[in-house]
Amino acid sequence: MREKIPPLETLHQMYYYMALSRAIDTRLWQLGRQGKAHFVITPAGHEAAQVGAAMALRQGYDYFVPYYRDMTMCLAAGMTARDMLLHVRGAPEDPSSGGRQMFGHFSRRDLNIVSGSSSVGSQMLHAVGLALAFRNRGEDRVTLTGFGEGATSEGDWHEAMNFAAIHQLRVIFFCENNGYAISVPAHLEIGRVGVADKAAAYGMPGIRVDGNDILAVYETVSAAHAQTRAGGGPILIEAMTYRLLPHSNADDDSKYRASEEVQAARARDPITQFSTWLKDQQLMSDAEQQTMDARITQEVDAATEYAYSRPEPTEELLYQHVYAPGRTA
Amino acid sequence: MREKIPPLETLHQMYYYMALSRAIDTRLWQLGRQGKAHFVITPAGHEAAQVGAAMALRQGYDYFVPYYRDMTMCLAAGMTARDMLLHVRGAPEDPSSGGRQMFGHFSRRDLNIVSGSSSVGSQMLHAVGLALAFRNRGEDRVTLTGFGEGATSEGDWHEAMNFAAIHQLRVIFFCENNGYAISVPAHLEIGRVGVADKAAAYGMPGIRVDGNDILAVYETVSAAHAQTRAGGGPILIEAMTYRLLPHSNADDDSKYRASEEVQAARARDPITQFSTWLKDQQLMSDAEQQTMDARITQEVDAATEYAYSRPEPTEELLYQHVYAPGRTA
Amino acid sequence: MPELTMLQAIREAMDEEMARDPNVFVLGEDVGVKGGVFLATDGLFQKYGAHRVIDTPIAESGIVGVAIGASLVGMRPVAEIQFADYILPAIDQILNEAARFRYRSNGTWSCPLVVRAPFGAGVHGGLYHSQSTEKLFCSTPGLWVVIPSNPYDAKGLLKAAIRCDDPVIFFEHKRAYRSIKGAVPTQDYTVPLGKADVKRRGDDLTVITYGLAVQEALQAADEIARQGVSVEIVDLRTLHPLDKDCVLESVKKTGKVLIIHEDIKTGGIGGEIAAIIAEEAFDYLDAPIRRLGAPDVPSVPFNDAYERYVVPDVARMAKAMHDLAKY
Amino acid sequence: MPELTMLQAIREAMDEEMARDPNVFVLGEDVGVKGGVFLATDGLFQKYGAHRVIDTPIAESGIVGVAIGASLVGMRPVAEIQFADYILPAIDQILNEAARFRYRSNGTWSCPLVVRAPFGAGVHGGLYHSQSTEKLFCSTPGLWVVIPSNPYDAKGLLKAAIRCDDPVIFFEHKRAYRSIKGAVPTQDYTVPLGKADVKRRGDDLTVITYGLAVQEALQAADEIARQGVSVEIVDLRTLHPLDKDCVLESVKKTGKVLIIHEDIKTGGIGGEIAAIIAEEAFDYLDAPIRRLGAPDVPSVPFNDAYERYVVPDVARMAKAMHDLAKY
Ligand SMILES: Cc1ncc(C[n+]2csc(CCOP(=O)(O)OP(=O)(O)O)c2C)c(N)n1
Ligand SMILES: Cc1ncc(C[n+]2csc(CCOP(=O)(O)OP(=O)(O)O)c2C)c(N)n1
Ligand SMILES: [Mg+2]
Ligand SMILES: [Mg+2]
Repeated sequence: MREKIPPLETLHQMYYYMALSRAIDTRLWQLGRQGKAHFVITPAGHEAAQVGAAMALRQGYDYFVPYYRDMTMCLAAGMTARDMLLHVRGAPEDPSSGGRQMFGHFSRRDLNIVSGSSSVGSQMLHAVGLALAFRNRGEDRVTLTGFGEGATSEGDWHEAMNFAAIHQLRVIFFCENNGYAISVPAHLEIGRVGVADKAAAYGMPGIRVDGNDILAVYETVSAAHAQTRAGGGPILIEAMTYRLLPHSNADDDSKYRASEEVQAARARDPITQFSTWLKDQQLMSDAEQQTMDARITQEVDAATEYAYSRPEPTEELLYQHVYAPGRTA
Repeated sequence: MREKIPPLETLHQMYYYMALSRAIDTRLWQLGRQGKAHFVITPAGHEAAQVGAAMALRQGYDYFVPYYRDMTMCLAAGMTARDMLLHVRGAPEDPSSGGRQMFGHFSRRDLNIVSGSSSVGSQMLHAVGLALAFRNRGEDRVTLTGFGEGATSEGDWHEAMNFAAIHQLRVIFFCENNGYAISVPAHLEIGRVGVADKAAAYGMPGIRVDGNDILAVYETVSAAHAQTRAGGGPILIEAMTYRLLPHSNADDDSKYRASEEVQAARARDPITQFSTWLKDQQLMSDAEQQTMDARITQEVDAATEYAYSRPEPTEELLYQHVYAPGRTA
Repeated sequence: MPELTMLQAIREAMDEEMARDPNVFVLGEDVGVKGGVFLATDGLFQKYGAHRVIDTPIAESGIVGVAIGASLVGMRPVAEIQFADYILPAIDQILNEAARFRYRSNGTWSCPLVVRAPFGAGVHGGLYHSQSTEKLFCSTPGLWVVIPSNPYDAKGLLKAAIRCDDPVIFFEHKRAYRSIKGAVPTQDYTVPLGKADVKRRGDDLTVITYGLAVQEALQAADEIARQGVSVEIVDLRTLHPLDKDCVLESVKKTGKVLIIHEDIKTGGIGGEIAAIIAEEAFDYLDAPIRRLGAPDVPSVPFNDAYERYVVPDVARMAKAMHDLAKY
Repeated sequence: MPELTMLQAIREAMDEEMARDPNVFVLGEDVGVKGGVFLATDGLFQKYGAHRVIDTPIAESGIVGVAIGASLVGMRPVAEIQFADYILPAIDQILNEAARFRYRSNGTWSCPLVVRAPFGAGVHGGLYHSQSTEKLFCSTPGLWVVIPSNPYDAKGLLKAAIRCDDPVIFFEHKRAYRSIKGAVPTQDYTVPLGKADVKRRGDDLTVITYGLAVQEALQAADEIARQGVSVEIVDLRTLHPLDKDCVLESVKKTGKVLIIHEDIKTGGIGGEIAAIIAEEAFDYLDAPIRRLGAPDVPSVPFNDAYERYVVPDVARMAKAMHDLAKY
């Protein structure tokens, strides 16, 4: 991998977020099979891309506008296992939505993580609007928005890219290209070109990076962050990745992906790759890994227990937050 | 200009359509000032681009999906002065819309000219759908859709380009870049790149051509036609042009365009350029030009007289064609 | 007659129409190899190939816009929008383009196309997989809006929609796909667009509804019958243009009206129906026109309890019928 | 108090709010150097510069989506959609995003933004520059829909909209821009959202309306007064959420209701209003609830005669009032 290696603490954090995400995800699928979670959508396979991207930003200052697959990104941006379990449970305490949204609609205002809808492609314009606000206020905050390659087919993506480019705003468009929009393969959604190539249409830099290589992503996004922060305009990054599991717990991916393809991708699992490398380079000991893994297990167990012992929402809560308190202007 | 020059008859037709268009346009603005035409929108300055494009297609076989500024294109595709005057008058006989649409919404099914709305950008997807129908039917018809550079900002443009590219359909995307979307200059609508450059995002050829040079446009569109017809996929052409008059009779362009800029463009009027060249090359005599001009005057006068002596629509007509005859399926 | 689910009936309708008419083709997200996220198009790709069952990019406006273009020259596209919640990006193409093409061209061009979309709550879909968006399409002349309540109607109406010379928006309740079964003939038949259907005869009050709510209202009516209340149930089937005659005839007979829909009460199509009755059958009314719909919150929140609070169920329907009968 | 046109009042509202609050900014097509196609933002670019008066690409979804993003951190965008007909490409961002942001995030994020758009017919705009699209926004909780009928209300309501913490869709009748004048105070004031206003007191019947139609209904009421009919006119001002109390109070007093809007009758918001009355004031009604709207054709065709056939005018209003009074 890279020559310029981040400090040990950063490397361990990277491992921690990826492994935490995988442990939560595994728990979610279990809960799904047990009939305790209605909806599960997975970041499995995208962890390196998401952590590499999130850690390149300034937490608590820069803004995240994620999509439904960005659980790992949100963990690296400060959300917790408990947040995720409350969310999948649909508990009133769920910080993302108060139990109102299906899993995958992460939000915490105190962490600058913006709420999304399920509508593919709708969030990218919000990132551009945030960047416009920061430009007007003279703040150098950077806004990163995550999306799949499938989202680039929506008109809103085009309008977002165009607007950001015209005003040279501080936006990082972070595409996680896993080759499929549910079942539809890339050549039927984005044609013969890559997503990074589409940046040229807006006079924007477009960079392709191996999304399985966390350090490559971290370096690429760090450089992009420095550039856009300095006023260099928006940047499109295409992290090449793969979804290791079905689209969601409602999907049967065997209908549209050969099992050899999935197996081959599993053999390149970004978390195993990274932990193997860390150990090969003697940057993480078995004991250190075990400590982190144990902490993760404990966190996920505690979070599950907590979330699944919360009360149901009362009917009164249903009517909250339709309009601002007081209602009239 | 070019070495390969089209036959004399074609050259004279080119002149005729351009001059006819200008004469009609001049009449429309007169009628507008007299309060006899509520709405006028002008192709003045775009004539070379539009005639060059239209004449490269196979009339009665290929399809046109024009936009509101494409009067000249529609004339070259077979519409008449009478059609245009009936349209501006809003007469029930208006073949485009039966007096239902403002001027600029040209349509004649017998000439394969498809009806449009006023919504910028909405028609390009229809062109793609037509091309899909022809592909499915095994017909090699080519569909050309006209639009301004401003229309490329709409999400629908992106979706149309993407869909056409994925299925390698027989579509010519014909952009008339006149540098403004009403008052908004190109750098605020499409950024620092040209429209032709945007084709790369779809793996599509993008060609820029001088839209004031009718023979250059004719050659470019002819080549594109041959290529896409042969199965080479869709092509984007950007004809660089200029709108010589205000956007419409409701617009005051002095607010956003320096008069020097407009004067300079008038000095490059594509019609004068072409007729001067024809004469320089001894391809059109003064007498030939006068004959055509006289015929045009006569046609426009007759058309005006006809259109303005037609009856108003009855209330009964209002209710026609909301649904198919018989209404139920 | 074989018993089919709604889903099977809908799939058969498409299959048979594709076999009958080479102009019919299907397009949408995941409709190909996967057969649609609800499997409504399952097997069609394998049978009719990639030119007639087209997996599209995620671009709803594009899907409908392309369908419009193809329909102009006589193709009969059946576009699937994956969820009714995601039809909004396509609404400009539907309302401004498809619905007005015939009118704006003075009858020269027309758009014989169908847009299918699953709608409705009750499957834990949260705010963005539970919406009832049909009201947005019921105020634009030129458009048909159809919602079937059982497999027989679903198949016959979808076939009629595909053969219709104007654009049809066809909403399918996603909770009905597998839960509702019924007998469906094997011979070709259609159910006419624009005709409501009295699904139950009764004298004391008229319930006007559509979609899955018809099935639930029928159950509620049976319960109430035991208390001696006789309920007539009108299944609108076509929401736009409305079959006024059928509605008014029933109301004039019973004198009491309850309109039920799963969509939120305020702004749902119950308003238009009530208004027509209050204008054209006023003298026949013996009671206020009641509406039962979801409360005024933005769609259906995810948590089970929220879903229960929001979606009108058989018990609430029975209570509303009971209360109105007593008025 | 100076006499202003609607257009001037609207411009002043924006100007004063921009001066008062640095978070307020304007964006839209041609709003900058040109000052908008109707000149509603004339002079603002020169006064506040390119960062606060932003000429956008032709991308309505983009305009609203960007406004949403900016509003999330407390900016107060005022987006102009050039014609209400062209708001449709932005409807997903308005209904699915702006209106639900507060709810879906459990009160964490909100969208204090305004979308302004000129609507209505009578200026020979044909099918695509004449539409009344307000109904599409009146069925989504979380959203405000406001339509002023005179310069005083226009300025006060627009200021209130800009200060409102939730998204407001603000429609302005394009034929009223220059034709309607009225006194407007120079001191700062607001007109509260959510409150209807009785523009004329009367006893025989209630007319419920909004926008330019209020002015025409007032004229019609004056004519009818000479025949001894006393008409009360309720100007809704906010169409969503509705001021039910004001509507019901008036209806309970007069017992007869005529709802007027320029939008087509079927599917227009008159249906919802009639339904509320038929449900909640039924016992007070002395006559059918009448609605006067445009006929069921897709928008307003271009030709003058067509426009006359479609748009309800003072004479038709007076006749409808007269007929209802006689009932
Ligand atoms: C507007 C809209 N259309 C369709 C859907 C249904 N849908 C949900 S996820 C998805 C695929 C998205 O693919 P991509 O953007 O590549 O992201 P990935 O899931 O592969 O990470 C689709 C079609 C949706 N949620 N929103
Ligand atoms: C969807 C939509 N938005 C806005 C408008 C208003 N409008 C009409 S023409 C125009 C400018 C179009 O510019 P361009 O595409 O460059 O074509 P040009 O007029 O320059 O030929 C605008 C904004 C519209 N008609 N439709
Ligand atoms: Mg993907
Ligand atoms: Mg232009």
